[in-house]
Amino acid sequence: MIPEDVQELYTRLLGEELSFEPELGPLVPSETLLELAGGLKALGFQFLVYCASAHFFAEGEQPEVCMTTYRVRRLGRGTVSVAFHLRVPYGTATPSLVPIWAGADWQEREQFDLVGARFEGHPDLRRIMMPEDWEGHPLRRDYPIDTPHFPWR
Amino acid sequence: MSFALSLLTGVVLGSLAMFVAAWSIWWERKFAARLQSRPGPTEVGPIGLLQPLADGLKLMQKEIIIPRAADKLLFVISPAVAAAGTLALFAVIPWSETVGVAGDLNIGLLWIFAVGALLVLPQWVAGWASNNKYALLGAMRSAAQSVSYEVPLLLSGMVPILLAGSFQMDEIVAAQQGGRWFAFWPPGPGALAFGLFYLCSLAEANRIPFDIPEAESELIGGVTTEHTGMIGVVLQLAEYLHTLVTAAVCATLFFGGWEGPGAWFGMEGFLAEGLHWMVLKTLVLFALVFWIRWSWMRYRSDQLLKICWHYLIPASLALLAVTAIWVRLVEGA
Amino acid sequence: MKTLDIGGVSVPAELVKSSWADPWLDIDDYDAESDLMALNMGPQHPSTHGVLRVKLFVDGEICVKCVPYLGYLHRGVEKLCEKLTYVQIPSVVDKNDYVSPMMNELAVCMAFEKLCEIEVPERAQVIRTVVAELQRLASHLLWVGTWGLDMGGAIGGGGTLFLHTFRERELVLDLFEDLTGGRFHYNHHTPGGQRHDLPAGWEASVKQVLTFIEGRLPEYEDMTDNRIFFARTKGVGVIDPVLLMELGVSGPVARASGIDHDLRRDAPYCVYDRVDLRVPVETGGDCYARFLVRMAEMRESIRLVRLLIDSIPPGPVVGAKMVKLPGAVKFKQKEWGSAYSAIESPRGELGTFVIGEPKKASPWRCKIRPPSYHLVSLLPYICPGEMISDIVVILGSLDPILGEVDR
Amino acid sequence: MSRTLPLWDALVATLRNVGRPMVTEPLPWHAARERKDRYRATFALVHNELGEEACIGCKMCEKICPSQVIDVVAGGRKESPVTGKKRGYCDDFTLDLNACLVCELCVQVCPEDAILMLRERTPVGFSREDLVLSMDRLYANEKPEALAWHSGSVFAEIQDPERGLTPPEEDA
Repeated sequence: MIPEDVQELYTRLLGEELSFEPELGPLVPSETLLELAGGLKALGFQFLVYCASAHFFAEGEQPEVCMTTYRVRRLGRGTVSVAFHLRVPYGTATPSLVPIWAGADWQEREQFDLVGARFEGHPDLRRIMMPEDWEGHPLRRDYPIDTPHFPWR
Repeated sequence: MSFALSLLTGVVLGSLAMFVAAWSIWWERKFAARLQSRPGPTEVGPIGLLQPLADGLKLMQKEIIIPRAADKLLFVISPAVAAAGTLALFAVIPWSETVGVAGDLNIGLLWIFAVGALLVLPQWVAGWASNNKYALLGAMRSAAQSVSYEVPLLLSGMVPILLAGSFQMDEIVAAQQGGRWFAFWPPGPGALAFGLFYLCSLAEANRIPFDIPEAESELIGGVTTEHTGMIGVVLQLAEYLHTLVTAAVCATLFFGGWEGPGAWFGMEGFLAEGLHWMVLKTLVLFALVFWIRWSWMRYRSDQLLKICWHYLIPASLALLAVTAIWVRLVEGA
Repeated sequence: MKTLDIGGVSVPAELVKSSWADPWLDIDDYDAESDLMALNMGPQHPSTHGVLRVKLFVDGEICVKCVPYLGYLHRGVEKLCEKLTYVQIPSVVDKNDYVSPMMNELAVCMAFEKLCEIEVPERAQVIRTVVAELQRLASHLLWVGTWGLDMGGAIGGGGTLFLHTFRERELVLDLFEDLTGGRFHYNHHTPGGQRHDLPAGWEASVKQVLTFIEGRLPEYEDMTDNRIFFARTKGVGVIDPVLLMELGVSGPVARASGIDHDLRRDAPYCVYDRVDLRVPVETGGDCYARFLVRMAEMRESIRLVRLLIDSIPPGPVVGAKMVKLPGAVKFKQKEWGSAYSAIESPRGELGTFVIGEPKKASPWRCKIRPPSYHLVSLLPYICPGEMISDIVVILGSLDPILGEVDR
Repeated sequence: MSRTLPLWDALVATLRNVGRPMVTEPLPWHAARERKDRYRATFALVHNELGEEACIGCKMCEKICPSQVIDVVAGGRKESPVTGKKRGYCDDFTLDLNACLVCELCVQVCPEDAILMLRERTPVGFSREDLVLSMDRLYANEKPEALAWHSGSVFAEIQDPERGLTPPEEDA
């Protein structure tokens, strides 16, 4: 159940009628991401709920991918929350949403630190949870958790 | 009183003061515990009475850690100076007509103001010598606070001087004989002066709500941050003694010193006067400090200074003028 | 009062500033001319509520720039979730927000139930609501006390308030101990229901405790609502509602800035749709407004528990699908699936975003969206321009739990 | 909001607590806190109603333990001297309390109700090894009077409060 104005925005930007649960959201190509985000904010989606990334292994000919999900919300009594995500080859930068939601700053830093998602145009992309000299991104699925790992102390 | 006798009294009273300060910690802990529905110290001795001894023993075993970059001499010496200065304040307190070191010093109250004002120095030096940012901030706050609150403290302390017509502590008490305690008589100026004096004393002794120099939730102990072991204890004990001595000064200046309420009704002997009345009054005023301490939050440093310069100094000036007029017109001095 | 409509919410117009402090202010702290001092507050500091390090650039006592550093309590919970099964995860996430563990379990369990399509029986739903509200009460009680510590010192009036609130919080913990056997890490919720049914006579003791605590709430107001408290909190740390929304801050902090939003009312879960929830909203936006909102929420929680405690329906507390073996709860779909579910924890929206791998018993990715993370991200925007003493008060009024921030 | 904001309210509020009963108790060597029925602290391995060791070495607890503190060495299937039927045995059982979450999951998965939790407090030790419960120590812990309200194999039925409160030995 998504509101009409959001549906309209998605149709205009992504070119097709979308029918999805707001739970999952559509897959957005990275070039329209900023436009879609700006459009959503103009529609009243001021509240950035979270940004989450997940690392997926290669399937067949496809490269390893990193899926980044943003969820935004319109507050108040008629609370509506929609999500959209984008999937890029692992290690490729996606546009950062910091210019649109200030809260994307720490959210994207966390995803960069833990999953290894890269965000282009982020003003301060550095580690936030792990030490600055940490090697690797712990939430990658191939990150070993049962072997000593530099600089484990 | 001969010199030897007053020296002896001084030594006895000085060591007694240290003991009283140690046990006043026990008394405060018990009191605070009851305010907080706790039993307080119970383990060492009956109702925890030997707790200060146990604490002292433990603290003596503790290592005194001196930061490498600290100014070692000043770091170590400042607690001693603070303690010595505070003990010097005890010299002029008249505990009773006969007990006291220099109660007959003719500039008794001036001595208290002067030495009390000096006590900001060891505090500031302790903070500065620690070479710690928190200690430095605490030292700066301490200096600002003490210098500001010195003014209304002096001005409100002038009220009993005007009323008694003397700086001598003995004579101030003597002027209150017969139930003319300055806190109650003349009605008005005396009570207000007591309020002001007490408030400023709290600030001088760094007690809540004015304990910003050592605000442990902001500055982790302020000036005392780096002082460990016995030297830290001495620094804090000096503060305790300062509170105790201000309570004693308040009792002397405003509550008739060693005179008991029996004298109001023409009684004589035990109920009318004696050392015990002075000690009792001091302890009650001291407990009031705890009570306030364990009930109120603390002010911010700028608010603290604002209270002083905006309200307390004008108020104490006005009070002084009113008292002077009272003394001139009513008492015809 | 003038209000502005921002994103469908009316917020007080006077709070909406055109700009907020620049978190990326360029400061050279080695510049001797600048007269700035870099002051490290934490990671071992009495009022950072855990192990947060806040680097402050101060000019005298005024903060110019504030940089929080996280990660001192990072335990890799999200990585653990990838390796553990849906049944095991609730016992691990207990430790995230160690002030309200019930909420953590509830949040992940609800997401797993949504993902794996598990039914939760009626009785379990009501019990979940009751324990959630009791937990909110306990959490806010702790907050009042620790905030008192920030303002009044550990040896001072704050200490007294702290011990008073802990005395009352203890009663709620006793209730939970009666129910689950644990005083802090309960492991009470499980995908599909509750592990423990109510012990005999629990409802009666809950009502007794509520009456007791309700009688003590005015005492905290006596302790706090005075001139000193007012001077320390009124007008201190005013937060712009637009900033709050962009940073994703919800909960009492947002409601104190006039954002009328509460997931319990706006996106009801458990049985909140059955009760008439009154959401306290203040328009001050300062620390004092946050205090008022939390005090009102405590009273509201007491009212909600009173409403629900007598009407707990009979029946099982765990669904028919509840099984207890390690791999028992499985994501059965052949496709990849994901679910997000959020609850209103005492600090704001506590959500779980979970990606399920087909036919596996553990999630592919489990992202926990802690409210405290967003609260800490506020600091660089609101701290500049405040005094050190005020930063301590502001940090306390936000009530971040560092176990949850770092996860 | 117009308030008078009196400061003495706080003084009265603190003084009011002087007359109230104290909430903290004396130190533990004077009086131990009474444990609730469900209070769970330490573990015990128990014998079944026939007097045999109840653990069959199925490794269920080892698998479910979220922090992997349980280590079971299965002893294989042997003929039971009591019943004459074949059943599994456990050769060694180690539980490391150092990392234990006290989540009670091992108790809940056990098909034989062999591992249970006690209301007694976790023993205090001076080294890390003191907190590792070996099989002998676990069997020595078997005290029916100190058993916590357990949620063992009869998990579904135990949701009924009256039934759950009876100790497992009398439950059969």
